[in-house]
Amino acid sequence: MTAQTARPAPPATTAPTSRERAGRLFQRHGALIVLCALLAAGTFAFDSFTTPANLGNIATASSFLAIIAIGMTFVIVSGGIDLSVGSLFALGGVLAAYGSRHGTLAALALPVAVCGLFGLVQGVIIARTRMAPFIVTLAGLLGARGLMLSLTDEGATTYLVEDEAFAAIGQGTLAGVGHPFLVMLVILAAAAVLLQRTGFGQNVYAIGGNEDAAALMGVPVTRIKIMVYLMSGLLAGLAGALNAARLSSGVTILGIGLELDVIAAVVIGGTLLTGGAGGLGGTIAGALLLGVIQNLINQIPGLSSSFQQVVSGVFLAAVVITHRILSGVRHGTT
Amino acid sequence: MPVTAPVLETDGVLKAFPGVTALDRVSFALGQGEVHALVGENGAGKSTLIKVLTGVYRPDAGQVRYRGEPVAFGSPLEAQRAGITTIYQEVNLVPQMSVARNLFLGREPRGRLGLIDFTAMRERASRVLHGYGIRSDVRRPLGSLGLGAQQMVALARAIEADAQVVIMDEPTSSLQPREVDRLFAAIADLKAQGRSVVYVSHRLEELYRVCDRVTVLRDGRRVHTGPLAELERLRLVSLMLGRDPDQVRTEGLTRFGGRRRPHAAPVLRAGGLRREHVLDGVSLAVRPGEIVGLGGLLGSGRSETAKAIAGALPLDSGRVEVDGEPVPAGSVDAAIRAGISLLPEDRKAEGIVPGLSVRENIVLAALPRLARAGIVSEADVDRVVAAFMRRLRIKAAGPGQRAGELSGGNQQKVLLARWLAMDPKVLLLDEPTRGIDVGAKAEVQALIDELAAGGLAVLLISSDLEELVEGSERVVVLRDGAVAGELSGPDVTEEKIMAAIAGENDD
Amino acid sequence: EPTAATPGSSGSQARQQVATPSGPAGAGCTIQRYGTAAFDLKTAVVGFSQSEKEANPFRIAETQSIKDEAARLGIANLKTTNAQSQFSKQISDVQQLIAQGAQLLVIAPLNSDGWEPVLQQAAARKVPIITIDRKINARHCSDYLTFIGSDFVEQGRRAADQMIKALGGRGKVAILLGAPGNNVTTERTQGFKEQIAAKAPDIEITFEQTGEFAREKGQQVTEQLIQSNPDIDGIYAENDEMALGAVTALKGAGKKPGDVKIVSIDGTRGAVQGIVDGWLYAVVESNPRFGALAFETAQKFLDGEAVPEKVVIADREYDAANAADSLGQAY
Amino acid sequence: MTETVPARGALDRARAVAWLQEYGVYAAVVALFAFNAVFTPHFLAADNFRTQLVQVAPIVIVSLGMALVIGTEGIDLSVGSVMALTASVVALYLGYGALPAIAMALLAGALVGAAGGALVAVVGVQPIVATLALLVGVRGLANVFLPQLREFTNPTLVALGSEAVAGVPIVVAVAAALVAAVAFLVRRTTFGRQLVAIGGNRAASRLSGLPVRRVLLAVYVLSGVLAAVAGVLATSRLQASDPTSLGLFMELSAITAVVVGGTPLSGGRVRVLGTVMGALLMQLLQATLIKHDLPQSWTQMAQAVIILAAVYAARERR
Ligand SMILES: Nc1ncnc2c1ncn2[C@@H]1O[C@H](COP(=O)(O)OP(=O)(O)OP(=O)(O)O)[C@@H](O)[C@H]1O
Ligand SMILES: Nc1ncnc2c1ncn2[C@@H]1O[C@H](COP(=O)(O)OP(=O)(O)OP(=O)(O)O)[C@@H](O)[C@H]1O
Ligand SMILES: [Mg+2]
Ligand SMILES: [Mg+2]
Repeated sequence: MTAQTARPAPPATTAPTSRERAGRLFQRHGALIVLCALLAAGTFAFDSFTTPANLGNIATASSFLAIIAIGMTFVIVSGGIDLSVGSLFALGGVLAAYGSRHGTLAALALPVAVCGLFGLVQGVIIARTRMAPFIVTLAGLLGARGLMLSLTDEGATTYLVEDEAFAAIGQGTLAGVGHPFLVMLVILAAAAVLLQRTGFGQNVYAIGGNEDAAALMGVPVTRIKIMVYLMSGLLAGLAGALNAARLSSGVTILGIGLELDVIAAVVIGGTLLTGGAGGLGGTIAGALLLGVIQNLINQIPGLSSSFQQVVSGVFLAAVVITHRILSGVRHGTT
Repeated sequence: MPVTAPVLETDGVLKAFPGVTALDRVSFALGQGEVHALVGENGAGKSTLIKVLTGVYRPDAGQVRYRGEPVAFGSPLEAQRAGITTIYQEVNLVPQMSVARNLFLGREPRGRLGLIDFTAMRERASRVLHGYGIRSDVRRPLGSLGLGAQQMVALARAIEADAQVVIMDEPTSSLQPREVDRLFAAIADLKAQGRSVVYVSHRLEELYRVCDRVTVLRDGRRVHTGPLAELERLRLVSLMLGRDPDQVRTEGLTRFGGRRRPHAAPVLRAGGLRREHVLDGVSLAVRPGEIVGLGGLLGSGRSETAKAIAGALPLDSGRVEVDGEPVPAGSVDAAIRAGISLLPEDRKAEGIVPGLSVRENIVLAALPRLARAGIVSEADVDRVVAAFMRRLRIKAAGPGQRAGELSGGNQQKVLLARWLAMDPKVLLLDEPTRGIDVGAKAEVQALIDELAAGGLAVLLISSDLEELVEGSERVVVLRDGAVAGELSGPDVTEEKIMAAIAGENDD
Repeated sequence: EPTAATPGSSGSQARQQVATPSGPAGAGCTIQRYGTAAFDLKTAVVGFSQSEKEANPFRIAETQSIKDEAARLGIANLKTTNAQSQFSKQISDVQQLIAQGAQLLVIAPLNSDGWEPVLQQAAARKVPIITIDRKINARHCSDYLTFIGSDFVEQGRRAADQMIKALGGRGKVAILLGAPGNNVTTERTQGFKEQIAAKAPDIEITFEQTGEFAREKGQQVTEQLIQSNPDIDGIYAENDEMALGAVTALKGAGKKPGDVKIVSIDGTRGAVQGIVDGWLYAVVESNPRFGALAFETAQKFLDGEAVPEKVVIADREYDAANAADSLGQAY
Repeated sequence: MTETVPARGALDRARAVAWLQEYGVYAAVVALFAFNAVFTPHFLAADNFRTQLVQVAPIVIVSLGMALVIGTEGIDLSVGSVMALTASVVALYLGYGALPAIAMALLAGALVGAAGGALVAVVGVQPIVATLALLVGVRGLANVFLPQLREFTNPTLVALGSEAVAGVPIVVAVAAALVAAVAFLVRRTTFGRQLVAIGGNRAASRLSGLPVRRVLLAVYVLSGVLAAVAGVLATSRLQASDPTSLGLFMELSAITAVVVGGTPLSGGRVRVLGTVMGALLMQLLQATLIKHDLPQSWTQMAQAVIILAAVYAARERR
């Protein structure tokens, strides 16, 4: 009998083909690869592209999207989705500016608390009632924006950041790198550990992979889900606050449609909307990628505003198609 | 054997679902250190009882007691914390996650700063799994393992979490004989350590091998509890079926009729089926009216072979012919039109459409035939559905019940109906009786026999050697995706098949 | 400055306490005070940041006039960007223009607040900023050079005057608001209400709903309006598109021209035509042709002349009297 | 199966739940209607009903397509942009007369649908991403074709948007006809049944020989065409082609209507009438808040609440 007991697992799965390896590679680092390619292309095509100033701008500007995308990655890996982040981003900004009258702490605490609470409530509804995240957070999108408008009498009032220290968080730079980007890196580091090296992270993957199985395996599904949406709301609020600090005012017209950009970033980053797979590295690359694309499109002279949209649309399609074709082997088309 | 104070017991537990009372005031007691068999036909309520015991469902009435204390587990998690682990009927792990992560989910080994120590996790995982005969790389996604391998992982997971009570709902339904032996060894250990096991299975001989006592459920009611040894096999069956023993005796256990040796030209010819790493030039032929068995180990590629023939698995090379006509490769539709039907192995993922009614599930494939100009004729549908629900004795609240709510066995029957409605020339059955009770099993086997007698060519994949032997005129044995031998007539015996699988007869 | 009183800058007054310690608001700004090194417009890199897609008459005319004027003056190196109505993008756009070495920035801001990052970078390089059609709440002559545009509050007042005239000082009026959270909306509303309250207390504003500056929304809201308030006498639309939407709605409800008096702001050709046809009572112009004035001002500045904090452009008014013959000038 | 007495309680609860799942939306519509009848002046008037129906018609039509897509466990974010595209296409081809223009518009819708369908069915891109790309790109395209709003006076087109036959506005009539058609498609045709099965279990449908790709492709094309129809009607009502703002955020309204109407996003089920009711509910809500002159912020928060309530009532129990 030992003859078969010792039988190694069929090669199919142990020795991946070169195509599979390419797929796996692209799945993990596709966004990064494209990003590098574009940076190279940009450097080659436009001399005003790879200047420290320009790259610095891109980095700082992308940080906010990236921070939100980190939260979104947790949500999507858990098999959900969060459409409310755009509105929470705006709400967070307004609250931060408002709070800044009462000092730095208030400026940070208020938005994080309120948006966190918002995420929490959404999480509770999703986890307890098993309603579709898409629809719950769609309601959240409307609700949060409504709340933001009513706080600013229909968007007419723009609170300004009164607190220098707080403004500095958003505006200062360290070794030429904007604070927001640094904050983003810190959050990224923490989030990466949380997702990859803790039981919480494992549970998030498990739920996204097969919720019922996870439940039967003893994963505290409800609690994990709630926490995931809590995080997402919290980070969206924080990003809003940072942005308010940067703009030193609580602009009310921000974040419309932002959720779609964030989702795009996560997906370009190689995280599957079906849940259970993906990671943060790709997400960040995806966020930066969007920033770079926008910047490159601007570099192209005489491109009409409408055409710019067409180009970004085509580009998004191109990325996901390449993605799909290269990594298709892994989550079989058959 | 004397039963010590019950570890886990239910008292008059009642659980109703829309249209059916799954558990009707069932009282059940599991003794300390005993292996307790839970048997019954499909839909008898076994899985439901288990789900009540482990906090998946709350009973509508009645009480669950653990170590004498009334308990109401809110979730499997609570049950596990209390020391009750479960292997559910369908493999319930996370396919995308690695084998190791699945094995340790919830109790990952920690390293510095309480962070997960993956190296340690991998080592322990491969060590543990070796014990269960899984040699494959533990970093691979679980989903890339065959069903059987996955089931072994689930077993390992449940047993390793040193629990007081281990509940197994049809653990062997996708296991190979060798793996079954390992499982029983593990159960013996548990028992030796004074832990208790609830064991659900439709394979009677297994029950007699490991179980001390048995509880029989029928239509949600408890009809018998007692020591198993004293209960003769036919009596047990008659209890499950609610028929009297003599009737059962006359009818026998497996329902395969005598051997036929049809000589007509093969209706199905598959030649040189090849797919990198999975199939390595499998060839076989089936004559009309012939049942050809397909034997082999887990991952030997039997399902792959079947899928390839049915056009559901793209091939690197190879051809399939029906009545001498080549079937365009890689197209399920073409295969079906050529008269090939495949009853897939994984009922849950590839068979049933849980949200749709039994009715819709049965006619799913046949819809185009039941429609004129793309418009479905409800009358015809009703006719077909009624006919098959009667013929296969499908137990459901009605044609309108959601297929997802049916018990495993009845779901299998629904799928069989779906394919018979296509009146195919070639029927590929991948584990058709997996997870089906004796009654239904006999029915299904009889049905297969009848179909073959009716001139249908049948390819039968089964891990149940008894079934293979009794059912098939010829058996083709696969090893590592290639034909390792073919047995026919008198050579079709369990021993010879095992030998072929083991590769002891090739030099 | 009048706009300082807007709700929009309830904060910005507070801001002036912290931000602008001294310096008379209206005082002109010279290149010396601004600290910019003189350069030649023709050879300079000039950046223009448009806020919305060039997909409505106003934006099209605005961008066009900038481009035309630049071409006329032989400014070779004009870089233009479009923020597609996303404020964050506009910030990035302008920062990118600065990074590309823009020496003069002409900005059509999407929003008046939140320009800090741009202002800092521009100030660091002493790049003069001219904002057109909407102002930036910031320090004159250190943050930005000047604001060229209309006074939206004033536009609101003038619309109110027209409405008062149209209704003879009494009646029920509905407001079709612009997009929420937009300074233009805020200020045009405020001016209108102030004026009505002051001049014609008998005019009652019974209804205000947003039409988001879009024709379809204007139509839909008006359809609801004339259902629930059949007795409405006048409609004040905060831009022409909504007004024309309202007209379609009124037509659909079988009203005759003039049954409901409509006053709107912008002065697009369609609206002026509406006056000619008798559907609109009057239109207050908001002139998008900033090109000439913008570069003229820039040149003055480079020539060392003092440039005022704001150059309010004279907006005309169209009504039954002049509509027909001024149809040509409308954009 | 045995049905013993103690089971009754459970069963009754189950029935109540089932009823709520089935008719919750209808109840909500009735309730809101009643509220308005009492508290909203001039509500019970033929003109008012006409207004509401005319305004809801395009949303209903788009939602029909959305419902089909969602039935296959997909989603179509491109519908709003498709409406914009049709607006500009109509304007471009109006020179050849109304009918050719409309034909071209529908064709354009079909093409965008086909693009989305191909991405999803053939390439295997996830629906939300595939159609997201279209959402961005197609609106841009619409503006490239027609940079700015253009008015038209073509009598046929204007009539389409403003005339009525036998007191029923053409727009509403068209919507009603399409509802009937789609309902029939889902209930009675092979296509409809297969669509739902694919949404319910893709793998099983494949192994049962269903033409998965073809069905998916067809569904997205249908969604595109329906969006195009809505675009044409909205345009004809506006008497102007406005590619910039026509159909903005329509995808969200449509999805809301579908889901509020009781169609689960998880696919495997399509509720046509429910979808209509969902659209009607959101329309009535909007109207109520506008008629009572409540600010935008209220509207949005109220919508949020209604959506949650409706979906909660209709959610799948387990
Ligand atoms: N979630 C559910 N909803 C409705 N009915 C259900 C549900 N689960 C089980 N049932 C019904 O309850 C009865 C008992 O089902 P159960 O799965 O316990 O049977 P079983 O003994 O495990 O059958 P098998 O041997 O096939 O697994 C069956 O009639 C089944 O249709
Ligand atoms: N023990 C295992 N270790 C690793 N991979 C396995 C194992 N079992 C199955 N597989 C994977 O599954 C594929 C075929 O398994 P499959 O289940 O089809 O074989 P089978 O002969 O049908 O066995 P069964 O039907 O009893 O599961 C193999 O190619 C391999 O990729
Ligand atoms: Mg069971
Ligand atoms: Mg198999």
